Amino acid sequence: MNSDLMFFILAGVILVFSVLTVTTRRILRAAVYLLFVLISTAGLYFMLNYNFLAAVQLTVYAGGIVVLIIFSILLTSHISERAVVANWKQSLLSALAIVAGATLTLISVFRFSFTASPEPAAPSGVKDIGAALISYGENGYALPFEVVSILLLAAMIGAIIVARKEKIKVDEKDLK
Amino acid sequence: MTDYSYTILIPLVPLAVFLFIGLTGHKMKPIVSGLIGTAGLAFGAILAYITAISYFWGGHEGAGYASIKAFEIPWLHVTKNLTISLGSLIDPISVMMLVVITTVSLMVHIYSLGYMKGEKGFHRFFAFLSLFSFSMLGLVLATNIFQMYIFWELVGVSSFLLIGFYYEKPSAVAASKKAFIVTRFADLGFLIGILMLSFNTQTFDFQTLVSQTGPAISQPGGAAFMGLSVLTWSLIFIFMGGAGKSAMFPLHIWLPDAMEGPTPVSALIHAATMVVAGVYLVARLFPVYALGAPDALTVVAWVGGISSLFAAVIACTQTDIKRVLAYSTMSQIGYMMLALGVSGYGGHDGLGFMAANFHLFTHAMFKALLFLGAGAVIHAVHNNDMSGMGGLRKYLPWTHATFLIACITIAGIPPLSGFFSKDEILVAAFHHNPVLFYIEYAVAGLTAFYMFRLYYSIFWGKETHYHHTPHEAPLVMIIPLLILAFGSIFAGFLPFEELVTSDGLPFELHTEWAIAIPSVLIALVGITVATIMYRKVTAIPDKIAGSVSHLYKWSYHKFYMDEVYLFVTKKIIFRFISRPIAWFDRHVVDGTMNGIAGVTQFASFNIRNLQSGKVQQYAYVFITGALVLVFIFVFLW
Amino acid sequence: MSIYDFLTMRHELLLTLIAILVLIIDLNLKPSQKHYIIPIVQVLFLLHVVIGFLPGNEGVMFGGMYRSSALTIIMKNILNVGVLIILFQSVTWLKSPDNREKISEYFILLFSTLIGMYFMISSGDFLMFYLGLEIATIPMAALAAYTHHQTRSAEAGIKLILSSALSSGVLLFGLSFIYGTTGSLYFDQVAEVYSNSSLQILAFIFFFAGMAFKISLVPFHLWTADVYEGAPVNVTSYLSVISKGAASFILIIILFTVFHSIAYLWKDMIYLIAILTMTVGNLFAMRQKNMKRFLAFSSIAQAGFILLGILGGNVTGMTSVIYFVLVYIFSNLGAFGVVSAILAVTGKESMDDYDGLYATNPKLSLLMTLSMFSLAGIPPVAGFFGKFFLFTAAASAGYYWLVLIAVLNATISLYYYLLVVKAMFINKNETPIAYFKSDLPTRIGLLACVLGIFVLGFWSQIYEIISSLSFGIVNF
Amino acid sequence: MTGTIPLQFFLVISTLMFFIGVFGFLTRRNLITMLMSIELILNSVNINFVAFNKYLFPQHLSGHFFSLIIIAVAAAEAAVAIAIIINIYRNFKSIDVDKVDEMKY
Amino acid sequence: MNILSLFVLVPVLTIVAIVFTKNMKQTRLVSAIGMGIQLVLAAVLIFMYLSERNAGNTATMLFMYDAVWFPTLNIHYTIGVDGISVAMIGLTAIVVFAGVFASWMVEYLSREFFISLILLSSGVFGFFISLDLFTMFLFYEIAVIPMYLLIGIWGSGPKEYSAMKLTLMLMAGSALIMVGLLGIYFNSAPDGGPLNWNLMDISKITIPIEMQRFLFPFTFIGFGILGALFPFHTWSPDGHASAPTAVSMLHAGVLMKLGGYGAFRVAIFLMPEAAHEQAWIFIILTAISVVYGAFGAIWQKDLKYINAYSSVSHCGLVLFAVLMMNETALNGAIIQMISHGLMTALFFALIGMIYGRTHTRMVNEMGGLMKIIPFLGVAWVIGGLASLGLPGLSGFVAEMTVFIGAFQHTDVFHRVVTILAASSIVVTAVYILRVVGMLLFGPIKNEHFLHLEDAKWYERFSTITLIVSIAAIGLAPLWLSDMIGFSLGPIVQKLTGLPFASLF
Repeated sequence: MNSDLMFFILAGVILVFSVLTVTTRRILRAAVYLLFVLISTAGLYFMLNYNFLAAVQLTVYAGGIVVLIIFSILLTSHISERAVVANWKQSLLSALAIVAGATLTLISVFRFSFTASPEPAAPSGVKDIGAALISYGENGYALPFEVVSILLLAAMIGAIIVARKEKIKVDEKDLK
Repeated sequence: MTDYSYTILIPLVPLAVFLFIGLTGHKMKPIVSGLIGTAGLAFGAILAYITAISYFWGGHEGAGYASIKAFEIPWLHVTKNLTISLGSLIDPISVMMLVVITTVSLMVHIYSLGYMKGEKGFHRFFAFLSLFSFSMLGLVLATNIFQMYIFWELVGVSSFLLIGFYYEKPSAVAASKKAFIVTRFADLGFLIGILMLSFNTQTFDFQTLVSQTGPAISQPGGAAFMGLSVLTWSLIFIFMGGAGKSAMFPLHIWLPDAMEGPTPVSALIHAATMVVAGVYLVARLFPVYALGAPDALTVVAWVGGISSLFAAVIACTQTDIKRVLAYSTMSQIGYMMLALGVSGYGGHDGLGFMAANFHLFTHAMFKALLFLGAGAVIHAVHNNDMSGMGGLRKYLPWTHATFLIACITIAGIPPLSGFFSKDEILVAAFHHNPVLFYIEYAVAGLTAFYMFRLYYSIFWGKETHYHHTPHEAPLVMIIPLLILAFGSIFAGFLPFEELVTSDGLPFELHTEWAIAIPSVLIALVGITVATIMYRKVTAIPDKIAGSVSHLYKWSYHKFYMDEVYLFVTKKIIFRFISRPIAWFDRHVVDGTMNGIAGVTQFASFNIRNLQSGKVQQYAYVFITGALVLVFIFVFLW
Repeated sequence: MSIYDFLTMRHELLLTLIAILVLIIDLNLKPSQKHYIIPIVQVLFLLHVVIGFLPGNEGVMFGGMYRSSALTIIMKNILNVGVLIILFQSVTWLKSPDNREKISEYFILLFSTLIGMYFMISSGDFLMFYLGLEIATIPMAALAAYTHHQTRSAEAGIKLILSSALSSGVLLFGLSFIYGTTGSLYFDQVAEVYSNSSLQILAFIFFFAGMAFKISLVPFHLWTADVYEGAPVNVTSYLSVISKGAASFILIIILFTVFHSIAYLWKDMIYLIAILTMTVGNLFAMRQKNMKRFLAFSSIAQAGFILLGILGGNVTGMTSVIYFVLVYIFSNLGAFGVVSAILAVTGKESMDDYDGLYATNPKLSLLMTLSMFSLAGIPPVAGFFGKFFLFTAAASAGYYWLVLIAVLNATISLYYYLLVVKAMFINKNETPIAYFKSDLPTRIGLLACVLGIFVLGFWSQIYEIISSLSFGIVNF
Repeated sequence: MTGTIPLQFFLVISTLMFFIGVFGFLTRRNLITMLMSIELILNSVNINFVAFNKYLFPQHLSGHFFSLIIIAVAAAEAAVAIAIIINIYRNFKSIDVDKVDEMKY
Repeated sequence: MNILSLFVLVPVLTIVAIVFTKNMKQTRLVSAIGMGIQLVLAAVLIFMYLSERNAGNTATMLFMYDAVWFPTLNIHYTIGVDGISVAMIGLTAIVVFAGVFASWMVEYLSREFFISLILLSSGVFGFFISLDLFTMFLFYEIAVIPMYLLIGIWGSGPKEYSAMKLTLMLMAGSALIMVGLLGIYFNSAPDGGPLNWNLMDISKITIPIEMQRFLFPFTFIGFGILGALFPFHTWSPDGHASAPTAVSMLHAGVLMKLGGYGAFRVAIFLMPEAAHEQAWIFIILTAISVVYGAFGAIWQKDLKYINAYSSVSHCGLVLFAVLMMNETALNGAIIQMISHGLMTALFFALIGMIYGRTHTRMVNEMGGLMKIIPFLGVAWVIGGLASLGLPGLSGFVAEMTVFIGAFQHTDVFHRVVTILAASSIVVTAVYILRVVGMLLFGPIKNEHFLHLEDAKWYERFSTITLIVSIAAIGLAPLWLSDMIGFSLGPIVQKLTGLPFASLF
């Protein structure tokens, strides 16, 4: 029952901070709330025994992305700055839409009778995961593992290209 | 059997002349083109006389005159059974018509050499005359009703071209247009008649149609509409075409206006030849009318009778000499129609038929003479209103003499030809329909009256001062007058009862004096009245006109027929049909099309806010779009 | 797995190699020599295109994650040809002072998106599909925001990245339910057990919405116009033909092979969306004055036509879609090529600037006209055949009314295509764009479009080849 | 292990999180907050995959690996997005999403 | 090489040659030569066709050639002609030839002008020789589209609006046609077997009646729009009014015939059962077209509008006749197409020539032109007479055949509409004579007109070509009607289901 309680705590944290993330008027706080959500999610993964995934979640998400976001917030706004709120009409319509969406989805979810596979669970230790990441047969993930590197490389180059300051233009102007 | 295939040359020569003059005329001297045209027609006339002589007097097999298909080529296959052919059909009436047409046409050609001298478009005039001669000859030679229709249209066009000869004169243009359109309207009836007739009988051919065992007569078709058979209806429709061309009431309105054309044209087309095409048409189909659809024939008779009276009344008050003649023509054609209408078929019953043709023949002579004479007068005084004339007998002796002969002839005084032919008509009418008979009596009197009114007004009456002293027409114009005068005098002695009869067989003709004498007397009364009133300038005409002012006014305004037509065309057709249609087309039909485009543009403009440039709105549409799809396909489908 | 197996992946591997090579060469070039990379890339890519056409292995690798068949190979080759033309057409723009510093990055980003598309097309499971999709999208955003000092470019970038992130989020949400309800991510295994329960339909629709975003189907299209307008013109042309083409390919493959058990449902859905897409695309396109934006909406309408082929649901449908995309690549690149050439030289991109173009630049105008006619589906140019076969496909499934609506929409589209023609030929202009001569690569790029537009229609061989290949994949 | 928590609980959480993320995306005016909303969305998807994998199909690690890849992609996406946001900030001097609507209609 | 393929090839080669010409003189010379060759080819084709028939060749289609194009869709390049197509090809060759001469003085972008013109003609030729529905449709659209440029660039008045309207309406028509054709294709093998685009092969089977009911209106209206079927005719007045001379000639003379030909060859021929069922609706529409167009023409003042409405009326008669579905009426329909093609081309050529001199097309601003420019005046009168159905000119033959054919139906409905349609001959006379009177006759209203020159040699050439053709058909219609009639045999047999007994 311990794990059940754990689950409800995590779930509560996730939901509450999710809502706070998207409603708070302070951007930096939003980032911190997001961090809580992500960490709690990692907790869920731990609970489900996917330790590696949880670790990745913590390092990449909490450690990487959120830090990135906080940096960019610091670059682009003042800490004390309060976010401009959307007008009530927009908020109301959006709220209606997502309530409708959540309802539809949940109805569908509860209508569906999930059947668990009877087969035994695959081991999910770090070693097994590592093996799967370099295996190229069925249920091997060598290909995506390699391919995602292309994405990361491209994203890196792209981010640099977009974000870097242009010097050339200034030079041109000076030349003229 | 004699081979008459050469008769096809009679129309073809004028055609060749037309093409030749039409294409090269403007390069040659005017007189040359005139001479070529005349020569062509002279050739045609000679051929026609040869034909007539060999047909009527060259001996024939069996009793009576057979109808001979001298020449025929297929022109168009329309259905399995129906073929339109072109050819020449030789029978008494067509031969007679050949003679009439070529003669009058030749006279008019010769006359025109003088009359049209110096006119601009001299060659054009002769080209058109040749075209007309071609069409008219083709019409009378038609072997089938469709050929007739073809040439029927062609004469209409030639008439149109000739009326509008002075195309710079708006009135001439209007008149030509009117003539064409009115006859065209009538032709629509003709066409419908042909369609009905040919569909029922599966033939166009005259010989088959008039054959007593042929499909037309033996199967008239049951009562189709208003108790009349299909055949009757088709014949009535066909007669509508004839009535249009022959200016029968109420389709006559174009004829007086047609006098805008050069006078020789009026003589040729609107007196002697084309306008009698309607008579010829009915005569051509006479057996079908008489045997298959007597009801249609009754219609013919009444239309003819009413027209003749109507025209005669109007003629009494007109002042334009050509218009008087035009109404007189209408009146005389009414006579012919009436004669056909009251005729029976075969033997003495066919008296009316014979009389109609006879009158056609004589009328061609004297009416052409009248017109040419009038032309000579107009040529002399450059005016065609009789109020500007008078006392011309001194200046124009030849014209005066021939005109007088023609007047006497048309008045029906024996022994001139008009008497004989008119008398036969009266006889025929008397035996058939007394009402019509008495109408015709009245018309005879009126005819004599208005002709002499015309005669006196021109040649006697007041002494008018002329700017230029009128001088007699040149010889080239006098000669045709003399020839026609000769014809008018003696044509009455031709034995028509032996030559041109309803069944091709000759019959005995008795002069019925009981009818003839009163008619002559009535004519004499008419002449006398005219003499009293118009020989010298008196106040009597005005007094009479004043005493019957309404009648006079109505008559003078031609019973307002033109106004009625104008109302129908200008007001109803133009204003209430054409204009609304034009409006409807531009605004409703086209407006709808433009409206579709407009709606599209409107929609295009109004949905632009969908693309507001705001990412969140895009996302909102995205999400709701997906959700709507979910809703539809998960929960509604 | 032997070395020969890698030949099966030659498109992906070779292009990766080229991308890395470009990076290495670029590092060794002095700033003033940076533009030397352009011909090198062109040659390398040309080589790549040629090798792509060589007969190659088919097969399934990585336990079914990667599938290569003659059909996927031809799809990739079609994309290759398009990219090659774009490479030629973008030379003038790349050489402009703004971009001198970052030429090779352009190529690398472009190639990485292309690699993503390759993987997407060849994917045998949803993981690879998703990965390919993202590789094809994320660098794209960087490309859209390529021109720094232009606010529009940045705006295009942010609109693209945010919208696509949302859409891939929705798509992933759908995928997660697909996984949850079937227990697998492999296409063939999913196909076996997929049925029509509510959750599965919901999952499918979410997945479809994500795909529809890529192909810009209404109502998932709203990013298109803004991004197309803001992005550099060559990126726009890439987005509008290559990106859209690849997405259409994979959509039709997935619909036909994975979701054929609910074909009745997606056909109805596509019916609806096709009408919406064509109509809305047309209505917006009618009013556009900016050429890029105009072509954006036109490409939305064109996407609606593609759906007709998908609706056919048979070999004809498959063939017609692939064939249409091929034709569309040439037609649209012809149009974009002209826009790009003019933009690069004069900086003008409004339709009003095109007034009287024929008097000064007849060749460009003629090419533009041809492209417009081809897009509108007017014979004898290839677009006619493309459209006709799409309609044939739809009619083969009995969708006559839809065909009617589509053809009427094609008529409306003709209206605005003719507006361009009208501007160039009929409208008078005091100050038309002066005569200029494009550089050689651009002209080669344009000429290739002319050839394609003319040859593709009459040369039935191409259609036949595609048709014979399509037999393999359509199995229901 | 997971004890007595049914799968549906996870799904409810993930669904709610997903739509909360969507709500944030639709209403936050700040571009960075919108990006954070995206992270929420991706995170919810991850929960789904992991839960399905664990509860229903534990014989393979498909869902698990999918989540892994999503995390990597999310990182790449965030990197590019933030680069562009910085670019936007330079160009517009603001990261308010409503300011970024130069192109419309 | 198949002689028919030359009809497409020669225009294409001409276009290629024009591309290499340097100036206007060369361009028009090349065009004239090219289209002259085309005219000769047409004459040769007619001759070859007749001699084949005389030699006893009774095949439905002659000079057939078949090449597979898209095997999987069974699309072929199939060509072949029967008497009807031969007649239409002859018409096209004449009108295009005359059109080239009528546009002798086009100076602005003359190369482009002639290229578009000839491209259009190649589409028309292709349409008439095609037996494969796909190629037929392809050529159909090729024929329609150059019209936009031709009107838009070289037109006058609200040319852009008119060009757009015309193009869009015609393309909407072709949208309907496309649906119809696709439907026909997918129902071309109701008993199984490969689907087929081939016109002749499809005619051998019966398309299921439910599909016919659905497809016939599409196909017929689609083609009908090009044939100016009421109420889809409004592109015609605007389009013709704005178009340059040669384009109006070609469009009214030839292109509108595509509508009639298609309605007949595709809609009615392939779907006779539905045609019989639905004919009454369209008969009413076409009868309205006939009368309505004629009345509409009366009120117009612009010469081109008058002629455009007249075309609506005349082309309405074509469709009217087609719907009568018996041999005579169909024969009349074809002759009417040819006749109208020639005379309307003549009219538009003359309007162009007159407009080029007077710079107005308003009849009320002109008058007495006969005196100043007699050649054009006479030509106009001849054209007018042909239009109002004067015997000896082509219009008469056509109209009479149509009316007789229509009268073969014995029921009241057909009788009434026939009489209604026939009444148009009076209305036609009214507007024709009205124009002739106002334009050519009467006093001269504008003294500037006194200095006008009569027709130049190329104008005479163009005019005379057309007049001679009109007269040739009018005077000796037999060969034409027999040529058409023979080929109508199999079609009528299909329409009526009766075995065909030759007329002759």
